[in-house]
Amino acid sequence: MAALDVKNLALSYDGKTQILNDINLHVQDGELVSLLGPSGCGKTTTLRSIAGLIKANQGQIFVNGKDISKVAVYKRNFGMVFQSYALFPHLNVADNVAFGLKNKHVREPELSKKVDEMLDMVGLLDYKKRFPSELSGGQQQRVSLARSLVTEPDLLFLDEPLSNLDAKLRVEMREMIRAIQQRLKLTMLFVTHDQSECFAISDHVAVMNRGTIEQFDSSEKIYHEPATEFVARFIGYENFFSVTKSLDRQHFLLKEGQVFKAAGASPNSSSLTIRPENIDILETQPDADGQNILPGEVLFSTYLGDSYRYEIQTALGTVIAVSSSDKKYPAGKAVFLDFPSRKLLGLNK
Amino acid sequence: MAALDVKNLALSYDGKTQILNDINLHVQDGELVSLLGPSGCGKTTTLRSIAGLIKANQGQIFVNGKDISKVAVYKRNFGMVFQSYALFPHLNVADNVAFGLKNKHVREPELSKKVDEMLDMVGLLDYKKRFPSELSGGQQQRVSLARSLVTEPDLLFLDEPLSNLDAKLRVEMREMIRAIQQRLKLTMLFVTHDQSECFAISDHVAVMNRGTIEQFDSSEKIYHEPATEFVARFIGYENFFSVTKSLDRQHFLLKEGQVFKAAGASPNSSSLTIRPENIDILETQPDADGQNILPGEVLFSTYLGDSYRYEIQTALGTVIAVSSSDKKYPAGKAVFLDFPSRKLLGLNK
Amino acid sequence: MATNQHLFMRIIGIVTLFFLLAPLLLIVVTSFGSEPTISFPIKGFTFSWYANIFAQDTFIQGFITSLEVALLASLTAAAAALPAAYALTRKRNRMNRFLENVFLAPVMVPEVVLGFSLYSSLVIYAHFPLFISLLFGHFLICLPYSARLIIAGMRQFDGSAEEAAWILGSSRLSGFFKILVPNITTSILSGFLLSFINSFNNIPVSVFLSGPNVNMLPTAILNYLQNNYDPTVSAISSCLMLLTLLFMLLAEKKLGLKGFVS
Amino acid sequence: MATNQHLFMRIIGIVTLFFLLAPLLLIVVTSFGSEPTISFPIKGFTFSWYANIFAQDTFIQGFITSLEVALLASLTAAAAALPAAYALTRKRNRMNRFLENVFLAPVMVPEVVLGFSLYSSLVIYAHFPLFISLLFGHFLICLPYSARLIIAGMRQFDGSAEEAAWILGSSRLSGFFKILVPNITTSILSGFLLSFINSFNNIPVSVFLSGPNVNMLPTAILNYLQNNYDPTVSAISSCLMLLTLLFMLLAEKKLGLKGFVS
Repeated sequence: MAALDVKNLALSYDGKTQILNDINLHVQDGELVSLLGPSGCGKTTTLRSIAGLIKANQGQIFVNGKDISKVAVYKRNFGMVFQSYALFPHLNVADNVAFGLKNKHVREPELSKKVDEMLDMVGLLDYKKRFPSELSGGQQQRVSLARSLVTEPDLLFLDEPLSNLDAKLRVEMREMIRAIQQRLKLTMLFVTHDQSECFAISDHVAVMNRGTIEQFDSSEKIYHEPATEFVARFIGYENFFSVTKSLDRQHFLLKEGQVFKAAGASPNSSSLTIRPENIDILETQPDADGQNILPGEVLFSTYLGDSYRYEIQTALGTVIAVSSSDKKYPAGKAVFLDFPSRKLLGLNK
Repeated sequence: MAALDVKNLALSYDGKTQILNDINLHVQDGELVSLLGPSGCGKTTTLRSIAGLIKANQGQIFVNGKDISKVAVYKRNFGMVFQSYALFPHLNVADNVAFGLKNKHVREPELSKKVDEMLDMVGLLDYKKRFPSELSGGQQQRVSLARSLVTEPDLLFLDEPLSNLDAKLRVEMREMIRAIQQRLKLTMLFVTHDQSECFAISDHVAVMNRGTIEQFDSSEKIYHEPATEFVARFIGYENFFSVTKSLDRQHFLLKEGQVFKAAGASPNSSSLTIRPENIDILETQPDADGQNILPGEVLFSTYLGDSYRYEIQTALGTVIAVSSSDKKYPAGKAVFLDFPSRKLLGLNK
Repeated sequence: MATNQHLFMRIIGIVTLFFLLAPLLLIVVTSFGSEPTISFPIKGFTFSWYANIFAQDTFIQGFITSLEVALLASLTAAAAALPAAYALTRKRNRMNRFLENVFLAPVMVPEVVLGFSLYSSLVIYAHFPLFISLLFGHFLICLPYSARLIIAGMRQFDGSAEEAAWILGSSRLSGFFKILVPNITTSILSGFLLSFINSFNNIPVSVFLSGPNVNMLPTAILNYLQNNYDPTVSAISSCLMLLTLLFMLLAEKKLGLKGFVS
Repeated sequence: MATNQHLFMRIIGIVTLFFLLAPLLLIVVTSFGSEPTISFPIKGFTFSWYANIFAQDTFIQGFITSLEVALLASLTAAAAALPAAYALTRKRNRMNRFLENVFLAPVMVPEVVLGFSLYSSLVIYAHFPLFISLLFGHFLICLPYSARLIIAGMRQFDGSAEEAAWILGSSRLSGFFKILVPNITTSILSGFLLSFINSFNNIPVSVFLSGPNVNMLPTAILNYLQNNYDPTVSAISSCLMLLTLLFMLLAEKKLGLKGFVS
């Protein structure tokens, strides 16, 4: 496999609206990098530009340091798994997998050997003679994976490969993809709009918004230290408090007049955020100095199975808090919210 | 609104395959009951039979104690929200909402007043003159809700109303539906295949499988005390251990020879189950009596954002455990699993 | 290959367009020629051939008959296809598939055979009036077009909107007229227009079922040509083209030509 | 209403079927009648009218010409439509929409006008050989059918399968023939069959572009009928029906009649 570098990729169909804007990516050999973002953010377009299916207006693509921007798509030696599976309906499973090998002039008996090995790996050796229409969605996607891996491509692209599968299968398939990727040390670029899928599978994540990369970091870093409000919102932060100014390294004056202590936030943060499950709900005001404590009233509760989700009216607006306590607070109940200062993050605009 | 009773509902198209089998349901006045199950389990067919869109072969349907099984669908005074929205494309929003009222010969100015009130409630008063094709999916579904509520039906049916919406909107809409249901004390029957949606919204849940109701209980009870393995699997339990026999009220001999203590399980349980997040992962063998402790080896881990999910090889096969500890155990690591006896549930076949 | 592809397609397009349009243009030009037989290039310019159309009783009468027959046949075909298509699209069983094939079948019988058989049976054998026989033949021509488009329209329309109407208190009949019909008007009108054009321009059926005072315009033109080759035919052809063009523009404007050409 | 609906549809179905089938059956029956003119019920039984078909040079020669023209026109139309449809379906811009209309346009020109204009321009004005003119007219008749079905087939086929082929090392040309074409053979064949049947049975264009030794079967039948009303025409009509029926059964069996009738 190989390393991928994308430099200053830009795309516009009409010369006015910028579809992609200065995309830079570095994928190490043997790494899985995800492009994460809402629909229309340009993640699939980025993938297709790198694969050579779309011609970008600007930028270079390097594979192992070699500029391949001008190389035709069918000479790039890539693999791709499509959301729609994109199997060849008129060929059976074995012929689908053999297609790329035949293009590389691999002959029998090597051809059959490689096809069988690959089908064995995805657990479909018994389905060799079946046609795509006779397979379930999950099986089709595994054939698609086998077909794109058997040619030993430099890079494997996966374009929302799991979004047509049901929830259980999606988890199984993503673990299978991750396991194969780690075992064979493949370099993969994975496009998804699903944050949990993305975190479960990726070494690094590029969060995209409106044709640009908002943050490019390790999964853990994105999850615990989102850089912007867009990234934070997209990965599940729900409470945002505007900062008027920072008082010192740890204290922030909010728009509504409150002062919050946020242990790790940078002084030039423009807002603070916290995950609903990191807010503690208390029934009585704690004895402590009252810092980061806010009184509120329960508006509405939702049972989530292992926890309750509350909308709580406070001086800072409606705050969303999730409590895994077995006790349920009824609507109208007066509570106190504790925002642990280590869990409050600072964000840039 | 009204109470609904369904007695011995059965349906078969060809006299051989039973689509619905002895369905019994009781929905109290002002209650929201969900039918939960995988696709093809018969939940939508049950709903459509009760609504009168499908003729069941057998069984009675009572509304407030009155048998309406023989009443034509258009005289039943029900409301229904469809997965596909099913708005009338040639009518604007106001005319869509007014449609049922006109069938009831409601005249101006009462007609406009009621339509406006209802559109105001779903927040679409400004969209009165728009046509369905000019609205987003979420807006269309709100119009559909308004249209079915404005006639003050005895019962409101919702057939997977949220499954065509994206994740964020789905949460918003379900909270809106729940809020309106509680405020107006509506009786609703809600069909879904999504367990989190179901728990968030329902008073009682009927879990369906192959045309029968497997369990009909409160949300909390279904979540914490699933009756059968099917129900447990469907709502997220992942580890199942076959019981050979019960040794006493609390101890069970497993197929593999281990003895597990399960505090709350019934002596005739045929298997034990536990949620992945209730298993504790320990690095060293605890000093205690070793009961409910199992050594194992980490096979594979997945990052879930707030936690790690592990597949662990043990004498009981592969066990799935989720740990929210910040520490990540690498593949190959030897660990000890603690199965808290209060969290082990007993199941019937 | 992309650009070769494009070039190739353009060449085919231009050749087709040329061989399709050039003859049509020629007809238009010759209709203004002053020579007594059709010739090109024209020597003088005159409108007299257009005037001559009105002097030929057979053209005027043919036009009126064509209008009457095409209109009546299209209307009855649409009226028959609407409830039939509804019943067909609600349930998909063997009986309905068979009936669907019946409604779409006439288009598959060679038209010369259809015309000849209707002439032999209805006119010669059963002594039906010629006009009624002609009308029935055109009904058979129109039925597949109306049925096809209305069936397609109904299949495309989300059936749950009708169910929603029933639950909101509409009977089946009222749901049909208040919800289904208003949402497939485009299909109904497209089917009607397509029927009308095909009926109006038909020759193989009309030629068998024509006689004194019952003669449609295209067959009248054919008859006229057997004895004359003067620009009157060019003139009436130009008029027919103009009418068709107006008709198509109207259809495109009102219906977006949905399912009309294709 | 459901049952009324069903009843109404059945009545329409039965009436249509009766008025469509009865005349056709009558033709078949009369083709075996021994009387010298077509009459029903038949008095005696004979195969001699079928034998008479072969005695008429015009029918044999018409049949051969029809086969040749229909085959060549359908083939060239399919060959032209395939690359054109590919280029058209890859990109949706104004130029392509215009060209698509060109390919589908001939079906909208009144066929009598099309026949007359081709006759006047190609035969009379440009002195093209009659057979070439006839062939070109039939190419124009066939093109919309092939284009329509191939375009529909290509639209329906998931384009990402072709992209997958490129990524797996196929050039565009190779992807076209290895992936796209094998998956739309049904559309191509349906378009070919529909073209063939329509070309074979066409009258309005053939009647203008016929002459000594260049005469298609339907026009030969029409000519024969102007002088004779004997059961030979019934016999040849029966043969035509049988051929069409066989053709349709073959199409239904091989292609599932996909997009064929409808």
